[in-house]
Amino acid sequence: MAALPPRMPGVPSSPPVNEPTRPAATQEPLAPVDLVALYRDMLLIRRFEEKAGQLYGMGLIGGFCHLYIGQEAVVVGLQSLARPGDSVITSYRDHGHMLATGMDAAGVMAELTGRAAGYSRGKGGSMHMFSRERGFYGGHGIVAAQVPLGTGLAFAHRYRGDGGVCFCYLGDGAANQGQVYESFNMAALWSLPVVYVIENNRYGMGTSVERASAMRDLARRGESFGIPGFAVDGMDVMAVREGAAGAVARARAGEGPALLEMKTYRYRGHSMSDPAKYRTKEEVEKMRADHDPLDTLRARLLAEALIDDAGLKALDRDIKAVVGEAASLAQSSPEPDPAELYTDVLVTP
Amino acid sequence: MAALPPRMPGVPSSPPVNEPTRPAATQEPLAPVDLVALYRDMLLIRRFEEKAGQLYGMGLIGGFCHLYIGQEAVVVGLQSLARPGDSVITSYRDHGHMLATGMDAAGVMAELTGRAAGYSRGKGGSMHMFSRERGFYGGHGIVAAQVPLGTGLAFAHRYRGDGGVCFCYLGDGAANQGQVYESFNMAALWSLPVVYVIENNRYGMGTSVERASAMRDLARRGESFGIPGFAVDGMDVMAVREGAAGAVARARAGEGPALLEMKTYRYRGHSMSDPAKYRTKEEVEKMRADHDPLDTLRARLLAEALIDDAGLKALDRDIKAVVGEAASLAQSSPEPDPAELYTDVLVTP
Amino acid sequence: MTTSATAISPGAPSSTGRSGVRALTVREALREALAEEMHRDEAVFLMGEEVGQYQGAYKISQGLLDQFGPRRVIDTPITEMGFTGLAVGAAFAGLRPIVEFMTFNFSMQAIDQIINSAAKTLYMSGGQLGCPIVFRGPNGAAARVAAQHSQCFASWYAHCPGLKVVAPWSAADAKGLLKAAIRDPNPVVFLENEILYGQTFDVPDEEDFVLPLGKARIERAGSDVTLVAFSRMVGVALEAADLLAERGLSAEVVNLRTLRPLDSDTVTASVRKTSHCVTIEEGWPVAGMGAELSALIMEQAFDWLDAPVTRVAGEDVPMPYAANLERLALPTAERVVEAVRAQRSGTRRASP
Amino acid sequence: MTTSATAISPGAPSSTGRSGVRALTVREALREALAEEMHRDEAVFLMGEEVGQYQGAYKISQGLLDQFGPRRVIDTPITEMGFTGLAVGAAFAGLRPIVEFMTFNFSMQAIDQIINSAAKTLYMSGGQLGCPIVFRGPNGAAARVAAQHSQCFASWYAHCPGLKVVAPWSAADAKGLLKAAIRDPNPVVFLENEILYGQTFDVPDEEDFVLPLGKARIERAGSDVTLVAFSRMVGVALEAADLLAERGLSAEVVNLRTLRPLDSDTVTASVRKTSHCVTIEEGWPVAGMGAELSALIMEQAFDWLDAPVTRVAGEDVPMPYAANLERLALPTAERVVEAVRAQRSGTRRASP
Ligand SMILES: Cc1ncc(C[n+]2csc(CCOP(=O)(O)OP(=O)(O)O)c2C)c(N)n1
Ligand SMILES: Cc1ncc(C[n+]2csc(CCOP(=O)(O)OP(=O)(O)O)c2C)c(N)n1
Ligand SMILES: [Mg+2]
Ligand SMILES: [Mg+2]
Repeated sequence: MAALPPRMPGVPSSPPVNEPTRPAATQEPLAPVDLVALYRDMLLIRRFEEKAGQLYGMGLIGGFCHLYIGQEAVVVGLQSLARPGDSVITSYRDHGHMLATGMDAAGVMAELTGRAAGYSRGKGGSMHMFSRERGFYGGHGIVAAQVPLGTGLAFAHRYRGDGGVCFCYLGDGAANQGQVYESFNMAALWSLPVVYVIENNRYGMGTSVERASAMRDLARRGESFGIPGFAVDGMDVMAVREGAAGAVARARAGEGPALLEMKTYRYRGHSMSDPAKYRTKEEVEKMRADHDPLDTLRARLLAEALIDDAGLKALDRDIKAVVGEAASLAQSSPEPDPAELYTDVLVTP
Repeated sequence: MAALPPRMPGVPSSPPVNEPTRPAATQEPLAPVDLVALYRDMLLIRRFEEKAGQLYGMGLIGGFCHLYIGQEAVVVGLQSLARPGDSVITSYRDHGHMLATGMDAAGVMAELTGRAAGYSRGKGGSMHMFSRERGFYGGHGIVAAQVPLGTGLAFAHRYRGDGGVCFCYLGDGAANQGQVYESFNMAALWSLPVVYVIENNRYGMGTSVERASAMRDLARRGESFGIPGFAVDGMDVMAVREGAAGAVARARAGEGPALLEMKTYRYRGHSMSDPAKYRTKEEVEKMRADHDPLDTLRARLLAEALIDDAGLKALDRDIKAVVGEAASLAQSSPEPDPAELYTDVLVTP
Repeated sequence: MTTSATAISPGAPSSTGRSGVRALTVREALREALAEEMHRDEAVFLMGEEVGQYQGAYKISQGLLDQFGPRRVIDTPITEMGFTGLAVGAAFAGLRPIVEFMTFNFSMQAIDQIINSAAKTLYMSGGQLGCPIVFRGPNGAAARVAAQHSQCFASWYAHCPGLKVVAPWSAADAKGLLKAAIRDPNPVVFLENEILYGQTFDVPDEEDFVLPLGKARIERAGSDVTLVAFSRMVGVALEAADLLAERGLSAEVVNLRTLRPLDSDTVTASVRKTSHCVTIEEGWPVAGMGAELSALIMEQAFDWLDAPVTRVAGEDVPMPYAANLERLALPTAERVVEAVRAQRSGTRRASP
Repeated sequence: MTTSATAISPGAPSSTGRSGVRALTVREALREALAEEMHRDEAVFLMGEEVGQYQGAYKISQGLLDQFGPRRVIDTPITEMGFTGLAVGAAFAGLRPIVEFMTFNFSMQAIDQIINSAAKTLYMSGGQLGCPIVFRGPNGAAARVAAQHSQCFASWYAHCPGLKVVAPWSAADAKGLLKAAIRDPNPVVFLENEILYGQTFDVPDEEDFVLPLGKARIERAGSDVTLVAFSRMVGVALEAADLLAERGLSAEVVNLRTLRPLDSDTVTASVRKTSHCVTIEEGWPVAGMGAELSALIMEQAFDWLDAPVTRVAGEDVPMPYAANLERLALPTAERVVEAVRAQRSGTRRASP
């Protein structure tokens, strides 16, 4: 690991525990990255989610819909470290992850509206999308179920010796589920190539970490199982990259799992129906004002002259077009054929 | 805690972690204990189990039967710290725990043979006995299920404010079950009066701790949840008492749960059908020869002149009589009435 | 929808002290039941995810934290197996926990504690260790929540001895049965329905309105066909009865209320009268409650049947998300009417 | 007991390359199936508690660690939910895991991963993400292991779309069906029986003996009554058939082999022929497989029935430990005979 992971301002954090032996790979500095591309990816997620919120408000999306707004730096930073052949798995708060793995915005949006053009042909909805091609294994509605599943994806990488790493995302609330620790133990015991990423957005639905977790330093949740953990500022995409690089390299080098606690925040309610009374408006406003991941990176891009106002405007326009097209496909695509009700229950060879 | 827990000779152990704040209660030295009574309790378990083994061999006991031989110091030491009103819960390897809480040997043995005089009137068998009177809540056949249940017993102590503590026993194999960590988190979060006792007898069935657990220092398994842990020589009843006293006092004082790793050993196979090929005869012999909990305490009793040879003989005779009577009730008691098949499915008021 | 829960009620339990009715939503009825029982018995407490400060994911427990405090209204971490086991342990110790599953889908994480610990221990202890506990929460399909959030667990739980299983339909059911469940000395699985939460019904305005477990209720008397349903499907059955009435057929609607023990007497008596039966359930058909009812009727009323019992059930597929497919996956009054019609036309006799 | 699995077999699958039979125990048959499929396909691996170094709690996997090494025969910690989820994830990635539950009782800890992840994902992904996995192990009662170790999960799993559910009886079933299950692209729940493990049967001595999933087998042809059973109860049914033959009644015995999808054609055809049916299952009756069969026959063969279908099932109680009670809790050939007798005597017609 190039440097100790930076701490998120204002959020108490513990020192990293069980400092892993550094694999050779991580001694090298991080490969240079296209900062504008990172910004673009975050912007796409932000605008996509805003549009999804609108379509939900219009009644075009039904059921549960969990927006990722505020957390963009986490998945964009992490996935910037991924290679083709890696795998990704997460919870129901998954739109950002799908876009970050390169899945098509229109296919995702059409799934949100339950249409035939959706990734699951309308049968999965917001929480259940997959793309084998992009290494995206869902989208899971049962809190923490993706953790053993992701450990199994890592198991498959190892079984095949394909050099892949699994990026396994979970929430701070999910981190209290027992299957997480069963997975930690197996991953550590068998040195599986998996990076567990706790997206600590401070709340699991309406319950703050303080009210749900005896050990609030979620980075330490792997200690009892021999998994090194690192707390990282998840509101800053560069901090995410730097804080995660060692963990990813370690997993890739076959040295076993690592745990990353990404200190982040969700701006919106848990799902579309949550008035979020369990926190103050000020808390949200302060986070948006001082730690918005897009603002931070935009300022840096401008300061380092990596982009100018015109460039930003062009980017905005591009993204708007992508999202607009996604929304229109999501509305124009037909519902699935009624016969689809009975297909895909079993694979029929 | 009066002193750091002693280490088990020859077994590597970690320093205790998260040294708990010492409650006032534990500043006092341990109350003096009747060492002969401890010896008697261990002897009763030993002889009871030997007899159970014989009855099993004679076909009088069926199904699973898990003997506690070798581990006697753990439960006898621990339960010597219990008070009336405390509660106890454990796995299927439960005969020792029942005897240590004062349950009647004959009632236990008759349950092993599935007779009407058994604690569960023959319906539970070796793995499923209970005595509300003695605060013994089973006897559970599902590995680790007793850990949330015991946490619930502690919850009830706290809810009622009755000052009770739950002694919750589990195996080294059980320590890999997720529900253990869900329980740890809740117990720590709510400061429940529970002492978790991992009886690390080095194997879960045929799987050694090394092959099952990434973090072999099971005393550290509470770290990630804010639970202090202590490794204790579980082959020495006095070490058990001293090593556990602080944890019990802490729980009783309302300062929350603690975790004890009792380093112990089972002499027999996992159950009666296990040839125990996964370990060497020498390993077993060495443990019996050098660390037998009865031998150790007997030597001390003699050295300190707390008993003499005649006294030991008398004790042996007493215990033999108790166990003999238990065995004969277990054979003479009738099977349950056939009508019992349909009773106790529901409480019918 | 306002449906009188006190309309036609042969076979309905008599409850004392009748003094009119009040219109309540199912949500309000459940909340009143919780509050009244917590008030009555100090050993009763409520535990689950978001039941306290958040006032309940579906607002069943709204206000209870204020009223009873954090000792008795307990927000848990997201650890279904853990808090279920904890509550079962507390019940062994004599407390009377009410465990809310945010939805019953999540009870699968905890089902070992429900079956192996809560349901079996009384028996395994030879009657010593009872487990007075209620597991409750919304069961089955809500709207557009897809396959992992829409399963109906009625037949799984009804399969298992040592449990009682209750599935209320109306607000009166909800209130009277939940109060009975909380007082029952046994583990009770109490299957609510999210879509019913907001529906309004008349509830008897009594001091202490309790309904007996194990008794079905005839919601509508009829003579030509028996429609047997539970939970939300009772509404579908009543709707179907209206449509059948338009066609000159008189349907009797049985609301099972309790699934274990099943009130086979009420069902059988009705079928012996009508000689025709259609069962309606939202869950999957195979080894479902409809199968149980059909088998029961086969055993107890075979000679009275003029046509085989027909099962109308949820389609035998995971629940799809798309609005049109979801609609097709669930039973409707039209499908019930069609089943009744097919029975009468005797199409089944065609091909021996 | 040596029973020829190749005796009477109308409705039995034809398998090619027949060249005599070998006597195998069910245990050996399962082991051969595992070894052959692991040999055939590198993506197949076996995972579970004590499957490797200990050679299997019930010795099904004896020798496989030596043969295939620790990469493919994997001892797990005691973490059913974890390793089941892990295996499902590996199956999503295209491997072909075989998960051994030491007994199916412990699958309750993992059942969320089996249903919500393994069974539903293909559908939720619109056909993209299949899950080729086998969950296997002993199911139902063994001997004297009491309530927590004796549950039959047949009807729970059969209830759920997205799964196939298989329950072999003979060694031929065990071998041919397990090989088919491993090759199947879907999640298959494979319910074995501990008491059968040591029983010997003839198995066709073929290079690659595979049986089709979804097809029942008529183990014995008869004309007076159809006995439908699966797993160990097929043996009970055959025993009952012998007893019935002594009384001059000819029983046809249907071995279901697969519980989902159920071979309703074979069952119905038999009942249409005999006009009488008794179902036999070891599990609890309510919403069990017998209920499903009874309902199916009601729907598909009502007019051919001369008497209502009778269910013989395990008693509706948790399994007792005591030897005498355990014996009473399980179906016997005598109870089956009594059920057939009661059907014929028409006692049911007594009290309208
Ligand atoms: C097993 C299970 N229990 C409960 C739920 C309901 N639920 C959905 S999301 C959620 C909160 C999860 O919080 P967290 O893990 O912090 O993720 P976040 O929503 O903050 O991304 C809960 C309780 C569920 N889906 N699955
Ligand atoms: C959930 C579950 N999985 C598996 C088993 C089978 N089993 C019974 S005991 C045991 C080993 C447990 O080992 P440990 O916890 O170390 O306790 P010990 O037997 O050594 O006392 C296993 C795997 C079970 N009873 N329950
Ligand atoms: Mg969160
Ligand atoms: Mg052990």
